[in-house]
Amino acid sequence: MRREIPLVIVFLFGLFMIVQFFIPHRSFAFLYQEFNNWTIIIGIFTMVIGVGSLITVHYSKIRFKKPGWGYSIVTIVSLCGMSLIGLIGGTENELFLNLYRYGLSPVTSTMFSLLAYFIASAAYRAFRARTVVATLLLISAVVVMLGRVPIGQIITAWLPEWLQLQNIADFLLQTPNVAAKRAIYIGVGLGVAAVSLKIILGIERTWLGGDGGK
Amino acid sequence: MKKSGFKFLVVLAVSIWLTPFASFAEVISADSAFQSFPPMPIIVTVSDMPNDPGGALIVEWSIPDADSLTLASMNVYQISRSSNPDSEFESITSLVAGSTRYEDSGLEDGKNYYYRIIAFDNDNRLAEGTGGPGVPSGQWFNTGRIPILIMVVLFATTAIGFIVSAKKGYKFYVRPIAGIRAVDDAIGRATEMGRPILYVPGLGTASEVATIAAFTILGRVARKVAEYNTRVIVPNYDPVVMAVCQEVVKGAYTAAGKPDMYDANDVYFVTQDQFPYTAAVNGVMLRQKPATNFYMGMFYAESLVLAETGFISGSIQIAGTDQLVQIPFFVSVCDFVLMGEELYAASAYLSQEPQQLGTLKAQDWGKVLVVVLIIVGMIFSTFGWESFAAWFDVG
Amino acid sequence: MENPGIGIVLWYTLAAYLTLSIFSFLYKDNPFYRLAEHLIVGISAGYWIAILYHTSLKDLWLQPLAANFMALFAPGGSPLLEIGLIMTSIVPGLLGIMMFSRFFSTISWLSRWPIAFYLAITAGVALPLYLQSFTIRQMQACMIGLAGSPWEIFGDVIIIAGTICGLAYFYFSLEHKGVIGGLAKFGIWILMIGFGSTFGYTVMSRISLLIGRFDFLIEWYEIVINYAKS
Amino acid sequence: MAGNVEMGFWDKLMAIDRRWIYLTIGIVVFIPILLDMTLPVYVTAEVKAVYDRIDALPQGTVVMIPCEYDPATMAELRPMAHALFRHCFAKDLKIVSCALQIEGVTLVKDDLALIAAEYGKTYGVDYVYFGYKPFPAIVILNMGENFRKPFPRDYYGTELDSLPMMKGVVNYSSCALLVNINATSGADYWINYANGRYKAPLALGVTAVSATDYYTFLASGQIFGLMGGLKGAAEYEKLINHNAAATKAMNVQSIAHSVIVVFILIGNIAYFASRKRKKAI
Repeated sequence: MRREIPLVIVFLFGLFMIVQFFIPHRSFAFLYQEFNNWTIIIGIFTMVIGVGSLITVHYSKIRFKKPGWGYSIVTIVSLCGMSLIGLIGGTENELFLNLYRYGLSPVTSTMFSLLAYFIASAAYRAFRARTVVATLLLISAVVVMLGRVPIGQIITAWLPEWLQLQNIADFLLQTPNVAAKRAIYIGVGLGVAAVSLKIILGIERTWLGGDGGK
Repeated sequence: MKKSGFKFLVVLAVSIWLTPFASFAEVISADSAFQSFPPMPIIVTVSDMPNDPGGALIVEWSIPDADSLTLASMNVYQISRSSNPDSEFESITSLVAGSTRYEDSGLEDGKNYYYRIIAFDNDNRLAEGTGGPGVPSGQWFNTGRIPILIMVVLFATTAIGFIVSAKKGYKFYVRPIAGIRAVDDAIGRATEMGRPILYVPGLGTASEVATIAAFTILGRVARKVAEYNTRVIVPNYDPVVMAVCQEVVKGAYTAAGKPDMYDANDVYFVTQDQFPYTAAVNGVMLRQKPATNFYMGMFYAESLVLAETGFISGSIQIAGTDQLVQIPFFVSVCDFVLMGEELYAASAYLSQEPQQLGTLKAQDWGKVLVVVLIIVGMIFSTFGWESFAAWFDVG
Repeated sequence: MENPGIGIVLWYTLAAYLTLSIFSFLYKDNPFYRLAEHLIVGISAGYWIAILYHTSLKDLWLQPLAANFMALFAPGGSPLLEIGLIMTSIVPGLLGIMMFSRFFSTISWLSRWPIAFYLAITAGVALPLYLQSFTIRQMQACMIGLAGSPWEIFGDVIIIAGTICGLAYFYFSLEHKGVIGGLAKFGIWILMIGFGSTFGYTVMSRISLLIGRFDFLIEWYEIVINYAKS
Repeated sequence: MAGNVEMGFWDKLMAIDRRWIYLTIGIVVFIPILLDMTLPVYVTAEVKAVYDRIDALPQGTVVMIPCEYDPATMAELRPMAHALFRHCFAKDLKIVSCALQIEGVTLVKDDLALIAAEYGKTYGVDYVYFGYKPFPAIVILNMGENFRKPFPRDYYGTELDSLPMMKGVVNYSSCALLVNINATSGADYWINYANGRYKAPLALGVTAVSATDYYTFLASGQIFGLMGGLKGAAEYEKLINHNAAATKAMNVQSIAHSVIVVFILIGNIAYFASRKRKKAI
């Protein structure tokens, strides 16, 4: 019972979702929409478990005075504070919006902007012409990097047009890049189909716990 | 012509004054009384929208008498609709020059609808026509998706065929993939160093197949971790993913006969927000110093932030994603990368169950079919038979 | 610039403080980064709780549930349809509540039902959809007729050959030797050129993000200076 | 002995502390922001197409510039929006705009008001801002019928019909062209619905990362112009002769990209030099 019912659910609903893909009729479209909403609703209920887990992790740090437990207080206080402000005051209240604008938003964009540094250090370390493959990676990255900014056009302006960096960069982006993308996408489509099929048929059951349901 | 222009302005001014909220289309129809010649006929055909849930019609029209110059001067098509050709038509929209088709939606299935099209130049009604009735209905099969149906059936039957023959004991050869073989070594290394393993299941929700693939790889990793008496830390972005990961890790420990080793606080939820989540995972890397970091599933811009931080903290890193834009960053920074399809193949590889390997065989046959079709399609297209390629243009 | 109020100055200063705290991580892990990290995890989780409650839970569940209940007790209408509609609100709620069984070890297996449902929807939707939009569509895009200038034909040939060789690289049932090995080798070359160009292309937008942050810090500096002056 | 010292140098260079790289990047991005300098910008055909099309419009024509960018993406797309607004206002065109991404609603409002003030333009007479409505696909479809369907009132709560500029402005067909500035994949909706279904002439301004995806639409004629990221914006600034944020940022980009390339070169020189040494030994 504990394993069979979930496997039956997976099979029946999985099959239904495949079938509905080929049936445009209103009734199927309605069920499709409903089932999608159900997954969202399940997700929201599960959010309670998620937040419970976050609080438990930090609470146990505080309780057992693990290193850095003081920071855990900050997390729990800011979590409770922010959610109460939002739940009681609504999402349009000024304090909630300001905490978003001046708290969450700058951290998000700053974390994002760290990429400018990381991309440089990763390029320095990884782009070494050790093998043919690494050299190709390196050369195409450098060409596109320079070809997309004015400096690339300036330093190759004396060359015939098709040899100018911006045109080589465009060629790389529109030809080998497209081929690479297509090869990966075609494979991904097949891979996703295989995993989905395994889930629906109950061959893949790691998610049931206990080492594949055995 | 100048006079009629003046008249038009007067009427325009009066009508604007009379109906302050008059729409553009109404202003023009007020003027249509001043045309000097009978409008040309418009042939209007109304048909049910194919392959739809219902409630939609396609209206198409042509003006056979108009020469290209007249056609070019028609800059507004006013479209109106009625359920009875003899009663009042209700104006629904106006379209720009060159339009020959309109898709009307939000209609009632099984009812009759008639459409009237009137073409204007700036101030004259040049052509008009009425067509119908059209009866909207929903279809029970989407004929446009026949190629996909064939593909799904072909794929499923091949896969099931291979699975069945695997059950009967047939052995498949699969070539080794570096990234997958590295998984076991990486876990061994963590044990030697006495440091934990970090497993990041990505930013996908459980409604992404890449995340499901991440679950199965986690199952394998957790099982090994339990055998080696190490620890696996799984910070989560999505609560449902967390619930499944807990189930997977708990199950793996139980299967290894060490259910007591499982600590629910090691598989936890952080927040459903890209960069705050990244900040927290960075914190784990810097402070817990995991020996090995796994990044499996969906990754976006945070891929490089995670991988660089992992590099700084000196971990071995194994990544797997089908996100094309992020693969280059993982390739540059991580020790091993499962690119695209390899992520999906990994679970089959790691389990080494013949049934699982059977689906890999089906994937390979799928690739052979695709390559054959590409070559055939290319040859046909080169010799002008484009309809073969067009047949696969499925919506 | 007009005179900013003290409120704005303080909010901006908080934002600037958090920005610098995150940047400090570049040097090494430190208490400033750690504080910002813990603060922001809490704020962000709290933010999403409120947003999810007000948008999704209310719109998708509470309001339809209430509306369907009202319809059931209102006169008229087909009771069968109304019961059906109310089930569409009750069933997902039940599935959601089943997730809570995880808190009790004896019935925690119940939580596998909603998980099974969730994965079924994912797998069922993805199977035909991915075959369509990833496999078939990309395959169809390769079925191009070779025409035009020699240069265009060259480009098309590279795309088609690159795609086929890329697929050879992902072929699992044969060792990379002989013909397939050669194809796979060319395939990995194409993949690497593609990855390199994506990498190079992405650099641009990452640098502009950093410019954005520096611009913000300059703006903050000006606001503070203006406030101090007034 | 000398050889040993040299080898040590190259090896050290290869394993240079990443923080020196961070510092360099920080400096080369920060300093040019403060300085005033100009590198030449080459204008591409796809950006010129947008400019030419707008430049040819007679005074008083209505154009629609819907904007979808948020605080995270504004660094890239805001300069583009500013350049377009400037061009339109300088040509005395009238602008209709909306924002279909919620985080960007106030941002776009402020940007529009800022540039309008520069040219002494009046709200309701020279430009109108609808604001935000959720579900972009549906909003775009409905605007094809009538702007009043999704937006009976503008951002400020005024009825559209009581704004003098909106007289006779019904839907896309009342606008000479549309330029959508979009940081999301929502640009697809504009292509499929505004252009596909309602035949509105459409150009796009997108982030540099997604620009490659939209070249196919340019080739197929679904869009008449395309501006990608800061580079597109810098080209537009050059066309309207008004160098602003994008031109400046492009200079920063040029320098930063060159520095990264120099890093890669140094890394490779060090790699080969140290390898040669090792072989010799």
